[in-house]
Amino acid sequence: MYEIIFYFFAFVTVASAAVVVFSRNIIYSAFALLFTFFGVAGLYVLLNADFLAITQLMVYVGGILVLLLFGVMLTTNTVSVDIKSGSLNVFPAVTVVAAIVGLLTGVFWTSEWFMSSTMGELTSQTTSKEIGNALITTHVLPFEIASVILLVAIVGAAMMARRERVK
Amino acid sequence: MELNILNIGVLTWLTFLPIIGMVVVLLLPKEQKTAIRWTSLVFTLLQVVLACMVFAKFDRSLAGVNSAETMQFKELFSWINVISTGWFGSIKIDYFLGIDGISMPMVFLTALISCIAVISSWSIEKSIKGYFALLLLLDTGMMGVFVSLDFFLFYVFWEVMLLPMYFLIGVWGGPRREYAAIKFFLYTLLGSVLLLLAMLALYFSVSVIDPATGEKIHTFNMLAMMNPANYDAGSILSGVSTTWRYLAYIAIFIGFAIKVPIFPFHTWLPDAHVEAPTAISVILAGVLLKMGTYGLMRIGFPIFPDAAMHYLYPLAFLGFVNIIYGALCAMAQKDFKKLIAYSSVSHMGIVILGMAAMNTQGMVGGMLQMFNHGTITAMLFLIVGVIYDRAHTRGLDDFGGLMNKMPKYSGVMMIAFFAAIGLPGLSGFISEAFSFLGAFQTFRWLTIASAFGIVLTAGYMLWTLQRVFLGTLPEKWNDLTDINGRELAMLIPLAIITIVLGIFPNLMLDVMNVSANTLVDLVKGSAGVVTGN
Amino acid sequence: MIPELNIALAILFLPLVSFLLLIFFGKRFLNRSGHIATTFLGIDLILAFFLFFSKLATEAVWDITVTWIDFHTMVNNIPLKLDIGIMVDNLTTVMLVVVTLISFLVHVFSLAYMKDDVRYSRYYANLGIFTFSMLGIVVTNNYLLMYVFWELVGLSSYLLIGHWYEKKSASDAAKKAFIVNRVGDLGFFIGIMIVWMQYSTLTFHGIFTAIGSGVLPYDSNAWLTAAGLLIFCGAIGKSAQFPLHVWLPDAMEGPTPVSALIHAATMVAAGVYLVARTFPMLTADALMVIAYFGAVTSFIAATIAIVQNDIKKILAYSTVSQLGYMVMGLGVGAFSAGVMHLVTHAAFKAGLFLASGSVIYAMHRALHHLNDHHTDAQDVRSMGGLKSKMPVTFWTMTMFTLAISGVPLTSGFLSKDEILAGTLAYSHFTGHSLIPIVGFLVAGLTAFYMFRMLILTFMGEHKDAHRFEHIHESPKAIIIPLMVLATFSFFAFFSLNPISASQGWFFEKISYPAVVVPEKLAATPTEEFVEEIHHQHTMAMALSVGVSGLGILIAFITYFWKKISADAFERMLKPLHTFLYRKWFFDELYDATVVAGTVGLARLLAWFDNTIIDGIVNGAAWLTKIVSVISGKFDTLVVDGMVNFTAFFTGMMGQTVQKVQTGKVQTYMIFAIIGFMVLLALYI
Amino acid sequence: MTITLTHFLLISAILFSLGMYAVLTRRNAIMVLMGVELILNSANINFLAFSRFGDMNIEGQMAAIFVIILAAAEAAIALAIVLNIYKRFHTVNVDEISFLKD
Repeated sequence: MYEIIFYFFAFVTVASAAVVVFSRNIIYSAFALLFTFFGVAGLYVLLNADFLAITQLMVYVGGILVLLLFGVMLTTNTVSVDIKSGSLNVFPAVTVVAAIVGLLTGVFWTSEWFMSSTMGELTSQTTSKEIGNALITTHVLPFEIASVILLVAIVGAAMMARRERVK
Repeated sequence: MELNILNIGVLTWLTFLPIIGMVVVLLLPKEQKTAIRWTSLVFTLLQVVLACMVFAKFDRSLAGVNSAETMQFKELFSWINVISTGWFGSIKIDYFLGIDGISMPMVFLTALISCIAVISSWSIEKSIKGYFALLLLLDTGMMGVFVSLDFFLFYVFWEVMLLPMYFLIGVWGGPRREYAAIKFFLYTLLGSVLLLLAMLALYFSVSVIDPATGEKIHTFNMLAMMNPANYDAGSILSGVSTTWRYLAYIAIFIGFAIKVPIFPFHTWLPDAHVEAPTAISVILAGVLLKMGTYGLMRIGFPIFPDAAMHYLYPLAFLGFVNIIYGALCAMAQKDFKKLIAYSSVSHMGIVILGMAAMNTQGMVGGMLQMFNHGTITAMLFLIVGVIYDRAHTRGLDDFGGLMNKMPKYSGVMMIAFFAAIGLPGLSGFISEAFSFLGAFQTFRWLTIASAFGIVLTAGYMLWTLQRVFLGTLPEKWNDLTDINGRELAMLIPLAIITIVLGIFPNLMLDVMNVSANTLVDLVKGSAGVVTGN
Repeated sequence: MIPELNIALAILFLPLVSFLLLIFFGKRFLNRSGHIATTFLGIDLILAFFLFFSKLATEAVWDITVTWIDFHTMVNNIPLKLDIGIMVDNLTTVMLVVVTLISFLVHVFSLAYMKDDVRYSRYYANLGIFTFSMLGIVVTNNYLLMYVFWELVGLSSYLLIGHWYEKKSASDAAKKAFIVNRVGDLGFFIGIMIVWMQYSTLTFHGIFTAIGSGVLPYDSNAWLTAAGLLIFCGAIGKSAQFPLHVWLPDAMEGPTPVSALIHAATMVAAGVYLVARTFPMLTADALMVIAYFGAVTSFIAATIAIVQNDIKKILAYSTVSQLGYMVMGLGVGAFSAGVMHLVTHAAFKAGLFLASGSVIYAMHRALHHLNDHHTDAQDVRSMGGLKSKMPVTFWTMTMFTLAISGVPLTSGFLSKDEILAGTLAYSHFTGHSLIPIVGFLVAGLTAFYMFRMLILTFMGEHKDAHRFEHIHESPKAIIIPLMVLATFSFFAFFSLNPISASQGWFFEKISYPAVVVPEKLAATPTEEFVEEIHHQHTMAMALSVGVSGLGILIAFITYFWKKISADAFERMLKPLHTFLYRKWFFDELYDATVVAGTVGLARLLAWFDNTIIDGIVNGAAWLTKIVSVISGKFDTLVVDGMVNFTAFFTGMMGQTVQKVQTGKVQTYMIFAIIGFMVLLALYI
Repeated sequence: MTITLTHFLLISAILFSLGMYAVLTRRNAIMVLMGVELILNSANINFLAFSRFGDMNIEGQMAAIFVIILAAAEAAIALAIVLNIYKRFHTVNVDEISFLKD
């Protein structure tokens, strides 16, 4: 059962990601990205990370994807410019990516990974509590910094994106 | 003898007063020409007043020379103190000021000449702020050279003096000023380098026990260098009459000889004088040349008595060459200023000869001649300056008959000229006579030969006097005006000094006497035998 | 301090006060300057006479010495210090009277003579400083002050000779006088150096005492002689002895009263005074040299004087000749006679100059009246017959001429006789017979040329009748001094015996000084010598009267009666005449050798300095510059070349690699990744 | 065949490669951004996989949280930049914006 679910999500993820990458239409890509995020979220669940899966959905799907779509809308002249976007550097990119794939695959296959005792145990208990504890104890500083970064990003993005009134 | 003002020693005041003046001048806006002039004048006048105070309080019975106890108005502070730098040992440089009979007249002369130079610079119009600032800086440098007893400090002041001089000649000079300034600069720099080498050699050879820590340290203290006991065994300059000592002496000698200037290092002088503005010529002749001979007396003789005695005859011979050669060259000049410049060469030769005599009369004569030459030649240059200001030419053959046109001017001129000739009753005679009297005892034939210089001097001086002042006035100078109040103010004090010292040389001799005797005894005593013929 | 010394000091300093007053306030006094100065000198003269009489009444020598400069050290266990002081002995008082008297008379004379001068008060000021320095020479008791005043005399004579400095000839003459004197002074100074070195004192007393005790410079007789002779060099310069006599005739460019004062009576006498003062330390050799110098001088000058036409030049050469006489007298040992001749000569030669001044003054006025600017007022050939117009001048002049010619009953006769007797005695003892021969020859020559001058000036017919009408006797201020001096030219003032001075007061008071040189070096012992002079006296007198008479006779025959044509002689002996007229070519000789040599050497050295020495300096600079240029080239080509090559290489590489730079982010990323992977591959 | 760590890692590798390919080849800047998101996701998968199969339960998840936070911030900023680029060059094609070359 576990395997089936895994392969399902894996397939969704990889297939939609491929669509994202290879689709000529940018709108298609954006929608395919939605499925990729879903697939990834599923994989998260399989990895005992329920909280993160939810977060993934909320942030990526609810936030980033919407942003991307806005971007597409705002930067694409709907009348003349085709929404399709071309590719370049295909050959070197293919080479490089193939090399990366080869490298990573080789590494992952051949490595003898350290395995913990609880390996593969799928637990049903939620991690929200643990994460909450960790965020306000051990990781309180990165947490605060992250919040500041977000604030700065919000303000910065707003600043940059706004239309200058007088030039 | 101590004299403090606001808890700061008087010598420091003397030395750095012009620097304060310089700062004030620099703070003034450059349009305020009158204020700049007056500021400079006030500060140099203050310096003269201080010098007079020092002169009055100076204890005539203390010798100084090589004993720190009898140096007067001493100021000794640690200046640069670097503890233990590897193989170098600690570097300890003192701020050590003090004067004795050798430097006292020079201090007074420096203050006086600086003040007079400021007065004579009144008519300078070209970037006057920079001019006076440099002049005051120069003043500090000169004063510092005469009061410092630490070789390093001496050297610092020596170099401090060099740069303003370069600019003063190079910027405010005559048509060939760049050439003259560079020549002056390079020449003096060459001397400085030799001086530096000798200084370092001395530094590494001499060590004293530091009273604070009790360890043996190297020192730049001149007085320590004069004591043979302080030389480290096996160091480069230890021992007596070694080749290295002779070499070091020669290096020091050349360094100072360039300044004097001694033949054949004298050719920068005529150029520098001709191109320099009047005030700078006055300082150059009045004070700077003295540094050479002063340096020999302060450093060359007492630190290297053996070498000094060994090279006594060559020294006297150079003095002889200076006297005769300078006088003959002066005779052939057509430029008034150049003539005076060569006459300086001749007169400084008398100082050299007197010093080389290495006896009381000669040494005193040489020292007095330094002072007198300072005042007399300053007058001569001022006289040239006065006429140059009016006529814009210095050609001796362009003039004539000024005696009638400018009677007051001519009166002062007569005093200066006859003082330069060595007329009794004026100061030049006393010093020349003593120099010769002393030198005769050591070098008989050389002195007789040198004495022909006094005939030659009379020859070219009177010839000049005749060409410029006697005869009939050329038409074109009909509108020359006689000397004005300001010019009188700078000439009269010098004339008075010339006359007073001619009649009461004791005023100055008393100051020098004991030191001169000590110096002579020191040199002769350390070196043993008297050479000569 | 002896009160009389205060008087001596007063005498010394009064003229200085006069000088200072006039030099600073001369403008304010205007025409009164002369009277002020004359008053000062009058007081001076009275004081001098007072001192003279009080001194002659006593045997003591008034002397005071103070330390001027103390060196605070010892040399040979003697404190080294310079003493100065004043001393009044008989010689001094006599000289004081001579100097102040002549100076006073010259002051008076100048009141008229210099009345319209442009620098009237300056003139009197200069007379003041001159008198001061001359008196200084006379009263000091040491060589140092002597040298000081010696030089001051040189200065004041420079000022006085160059009084009319607008004239080139005047300023030339002044310069020449000073420089020639300096040459002599140089010797004097070297002499002083020798003495100082050995004795560490410069007072006469100290030196003579030391020599008397047997201490000689460098322990050598020769050096003692040399010291004496070197000091004598000063006298050669000041007293215009051969070979430094050339300045004196030129010095006639000064105003005539100045010539009377300094070039006849006082300044030139200073040299003789110096010899007299130094006399005790002169060795026999030195004295012999001195005697020969005097003889040669007197002969040369006398021969030149014969052919001169300028009245002042004649007098100038006669002065030189007479000074030679005095020096010769001292040299042979006739001490009193030499000094006496100095005094008598001072009176009559000053008189001669003043009288000639009177003549020139009259001529000037006449010429001025006629607007004649071409005739030389001093040329005897344009004078003549002035006797009737200027009787006082004539008769006083005659008196002086008689005195200088050595005619009996005059003062000159007394002193000249004694000198000649001295020369005879000297040749008797030493065999130097040339000296008396020259002495008598010069006596004859003197009589001849002096009468030649007198006759040409005052007798015969005046050359220009028109001018003659305008010639008048000079004013009182001029003729009174003449009369006073004429009075002093009588024998009675010096000795009551008109044919021998040796019993007079002068010889008694100014006697042969005690010689201090070691016996084997000294001249003939005094007693023997004085004895011999007595022996020779009659002979000398007869001969001298004879040669003088002969000289006068020839002068009259030639110029008064015109029995012999002077012109014919002149033509016959043309080369000789030219030789004498051009003063033995001394000036030309000096110009060609000493002056041209010095100036040429000066030019050569200046050239040497400018070209060689400075050339070396500039050459060194040039060489440095060349080296710097070469190293600069090296720098640009090699050192900088390497740098540039590196840059070029980099640039080239850049050009090559630039193609990779597409400006496209993704391309860069590809490269970055490739690079990363290569690194990875390398390290794993 | 049980699902092991390697499976997850392979998924993440594929995802990474695809993201990289998008970043390298796509002309549209937004597509590039999408590629970046893919890469970040692949990284997150790795974190979580190691977190589960390794013995570091919560730590991996913490890292993943921060990655997500940063991704959000990054997306916001990047989009703002893209908008500005568009305003300036009137295109969002990265190959046409080759200022770096000059």
